[in-house]
Amino acid sequence: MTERARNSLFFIAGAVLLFLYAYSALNMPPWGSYRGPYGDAIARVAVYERHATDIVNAINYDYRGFDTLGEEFILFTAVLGVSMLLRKEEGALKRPAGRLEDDRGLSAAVRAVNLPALLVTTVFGLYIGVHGQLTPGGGFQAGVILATGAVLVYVCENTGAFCRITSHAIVEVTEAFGAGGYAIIGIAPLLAGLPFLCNFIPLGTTGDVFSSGTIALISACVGVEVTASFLLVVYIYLQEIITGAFPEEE
Amino acid sequence: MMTNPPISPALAVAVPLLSAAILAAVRKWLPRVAMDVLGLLASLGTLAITSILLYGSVYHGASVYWLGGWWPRGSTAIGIGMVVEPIGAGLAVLAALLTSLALLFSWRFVDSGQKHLHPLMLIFLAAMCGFSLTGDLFNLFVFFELMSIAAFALCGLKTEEPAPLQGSFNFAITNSVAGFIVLTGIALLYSVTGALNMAQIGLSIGHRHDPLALFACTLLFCGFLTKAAIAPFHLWLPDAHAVAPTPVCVLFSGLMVELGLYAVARIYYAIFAQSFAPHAYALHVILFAFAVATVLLAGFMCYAEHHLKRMLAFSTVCHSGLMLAALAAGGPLGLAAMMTYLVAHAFVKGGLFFLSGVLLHNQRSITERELFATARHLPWAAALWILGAIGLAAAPPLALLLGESAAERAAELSHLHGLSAIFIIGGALTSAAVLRVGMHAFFGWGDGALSDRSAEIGELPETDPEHRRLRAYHLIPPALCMLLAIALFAYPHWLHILRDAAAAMASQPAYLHTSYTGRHVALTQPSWREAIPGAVTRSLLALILGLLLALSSVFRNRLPRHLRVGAFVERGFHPLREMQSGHPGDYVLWMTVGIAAFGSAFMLFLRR
Amino acid sequence: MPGVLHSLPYFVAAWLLLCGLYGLVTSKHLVHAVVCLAILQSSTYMLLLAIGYRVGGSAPIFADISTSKLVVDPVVQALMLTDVVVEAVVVALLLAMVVKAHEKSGSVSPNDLRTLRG
Amino acid sequence: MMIWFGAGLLVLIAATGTAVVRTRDVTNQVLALGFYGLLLALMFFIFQAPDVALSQITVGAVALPLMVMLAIARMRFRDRARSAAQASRSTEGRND
Repeated sequence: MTERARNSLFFIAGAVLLFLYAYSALNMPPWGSYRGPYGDAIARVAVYERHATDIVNAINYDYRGFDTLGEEFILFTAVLGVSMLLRKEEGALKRPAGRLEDDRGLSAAVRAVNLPALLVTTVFGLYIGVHGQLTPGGGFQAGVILATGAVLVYVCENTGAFCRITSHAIVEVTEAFGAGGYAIIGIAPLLAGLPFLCNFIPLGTTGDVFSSGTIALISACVGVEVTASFLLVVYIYLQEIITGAFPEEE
Repeated sequence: MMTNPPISPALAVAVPLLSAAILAAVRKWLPRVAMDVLGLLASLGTLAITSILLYGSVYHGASVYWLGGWWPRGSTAIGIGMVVEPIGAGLAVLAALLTSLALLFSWRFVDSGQKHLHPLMLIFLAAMCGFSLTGDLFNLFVFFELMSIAAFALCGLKTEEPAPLQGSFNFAITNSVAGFIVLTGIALLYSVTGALNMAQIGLSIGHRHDPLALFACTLLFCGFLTKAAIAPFHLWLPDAHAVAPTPVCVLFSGLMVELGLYAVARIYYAIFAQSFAPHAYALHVILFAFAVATVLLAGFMCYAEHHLKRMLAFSTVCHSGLMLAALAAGGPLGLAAMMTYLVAHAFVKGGLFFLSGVLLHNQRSITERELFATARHLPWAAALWILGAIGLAAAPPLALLLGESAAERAAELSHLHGLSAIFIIGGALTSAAVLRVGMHAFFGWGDGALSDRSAEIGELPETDPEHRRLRAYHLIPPALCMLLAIALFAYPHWLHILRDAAAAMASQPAYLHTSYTGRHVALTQPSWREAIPGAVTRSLLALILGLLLALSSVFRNRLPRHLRVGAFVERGFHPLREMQSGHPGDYVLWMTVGIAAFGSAFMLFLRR
Repeated sequence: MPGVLHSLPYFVAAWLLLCGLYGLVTSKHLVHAVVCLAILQSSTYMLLLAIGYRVGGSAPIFADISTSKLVVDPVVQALMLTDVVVEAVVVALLLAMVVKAHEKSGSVSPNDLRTLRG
Repeated sequence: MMIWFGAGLLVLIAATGTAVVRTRDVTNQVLALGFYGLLLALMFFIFQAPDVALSQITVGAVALPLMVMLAIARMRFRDRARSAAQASRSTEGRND
């Protein structure tokens, strides 16, 4: 198909699609007038039933926890896929004969900022994670923040330290542990005759760090998994650049 | 009587997922054999779980399972419900069975990345189980995405060649777009109903029939029809199949594609049945038009392909079109026809893909030209291959015939003309292509095979070059598939279960009742036994036409010029080939055109 | 809510959807195509957020407000969280494919993805 | 007042989204994408979705652009390594 034909066909089809979308949007309830009932039904009762004040996390990790189980495994699968696609192929790895410039000469000032920044990131990440059931945040957000801290190590410090943090095998096992842990928390209540993913531990006092039963537990599992996944993805991408080696080609 | 599922249906998802996580964690330290054994065990365990669910739903009636124990409050579902009824549970059993066979086939030799194959296959299985059992629209989307992501990764398993990456990239782009289209549709429905449970959405929509409902339906249908590879959303499928390893192709063609149709049927009957009731005939005609386009386009492309997997892939597209035609024939009988055809087709197509894997393993090639006369020493494979060709024409003794006869009966009842012709054309073209390859590869008849550009990409064998010998685990999966397809025809007792389950699935009130109360609704519909003789005649006609076409292609040089029909069709039609351009932009463009066409047809013909 | 704004976010969502599709159709660089997919995805955020919004509603977090207060819909926000993860994940996987395709064929143009033609 | 600010933000997002799609140079596009992610996060925050805003900041404005950058960096590394290898091979050829 020529570029011209492609563009003109797209403009016709796109205009029709845009018209249909806009036309149907006119039949939607006006913006700002959400009518329920789903969200209101949960918002009314979640605090009493689940001792969690962040309703979004109560939905994510309990009322609709099965979605999140699927979502965590979407993440898990994608990391598995990335590691499969970018796996080192068999055959000797070879450093290129020509010299590759290393553009990582960093000033002392950057390094001076680095340690406090790392500390702040880690503490912030942990805080966000631990208070997921109370205030905005939770395992997922905490995981990304914690992993970003490790990337900071790479950016500002040396690659050796980054590789030590992200020792491949351990991170992979940790990731599987986080994802599998979620599935186990789902299966565990079945042994007690309760439904899948039902809360089976004491709910605690609303507002406490250790409240809300399985929500906090699942949030922790998700946090572990997300941290490990993100680290793995970054590590896999950087692998070749860090080692400066790549397989010989014909 | 209210029933509970015998075991938690969530286990059908959680067990393979947990096994996948464990296998992924330990894969570095386990030898390949241990991975094979554990993967197979996990898959068989899932087969056991889903079989128990199916048994329960058949003998104790359909039931509902609220995850986390969140029962609906009044009419508002606050959690996610899984509806265990024979059709969904049966699809889950089928998924577990095909996955077990695929894992058996990949035993030890099929390249598995760094043992990535097993966890990915198990996740794929879990997603298919969740997809067929869930009763929640957003949960359906989540499993749709999980299935897609696992499929993208599986598709790119053979990273040594550039072609797999292109195939899986096109697959990933188009199916991700489809996922977001589906999500948009879900959001539009949520805006007016405030619900995510399918039964509740259906209840809330009721007779509502405005542009919003039509457009949301368009988006949901188009998204799932992309998975189901209905033209013009089908372009990704041949690329993905051409590059995926054989055991993965079996799952793609055998079930993943058809699950798209299942989702369309589920959404239509659970959500929009009442809303579309006054326009049902127009809707069926629109679906039928897309089905006809798919069958013709894919049928001719199928005959014009010379790369075995691409040929079988186009045959899947063609048969997916036939299944949509069966659904479009309407009513509970049309649905029963589609499901019968689906089950039988899964075994036949699975068997054919396994056989192409056998050829690739034994002959180190998958193009018709190179395979010419090389497989003479494999009589059992030849027999199974020919059986597959007979099956694709829906001729006896394979169970596709049962589906075809039901579809024709349903079309007769709903006054939809032309359905038999479509089944004859689709069956003749796809079986002719398979027969042609069989005559060339297994018998070495005729004047050598033609070829085409895409067949010459070449495919590296997916197994260790040291082992060309065929072993029992290569033979068992295809033989078992064909045997099951025959057994389903020989012992048609399962049909009355499927018939009644289809009647319940096609009835919105029944689904609503089961979803909310967990109580079984006993519905039944008449048998279509009297339609079978007519279908036998038509399918034999299709088979003979296919045979003639294949022969005229194989012996083209001994025929007078004007009788070389086969060779003419085999060369393919230029515009059709050009459509399959391999350019992701083109594929997305055709999807846009498809959505626009579907949406305009809905707005124009379903509004009066 | 002023009348002109009744459907504004829905129109913006429709526009973003079309933008994403346009980018995918006309893309000449695979990484560019992947980024366009992310834009297409963001159309669903916009739509979901607009659907669950309620004028005068507060965030559905009862840490320091009374449970009787009017809040916006928490369910769409839970759906959006899933959506965000799905987006990141799809992008990561697609980028890995692009990187690998570049390693194998040395090209990042979709026009060179043509070995599967016909 | 707030609602007009929100509406303005929506229009800005539509424009930025268009700009991201129209930017054909991938390095510039990554920057635009990061900015776009930040705008989305701001919108989530204004429309009472702090949970999503937080994930959007971490994912949309940091992780996503970072991944794209890493992919580009890795491809550039390959290109450089490949041309370096070619250069060395051609000099070796000359010496023979």
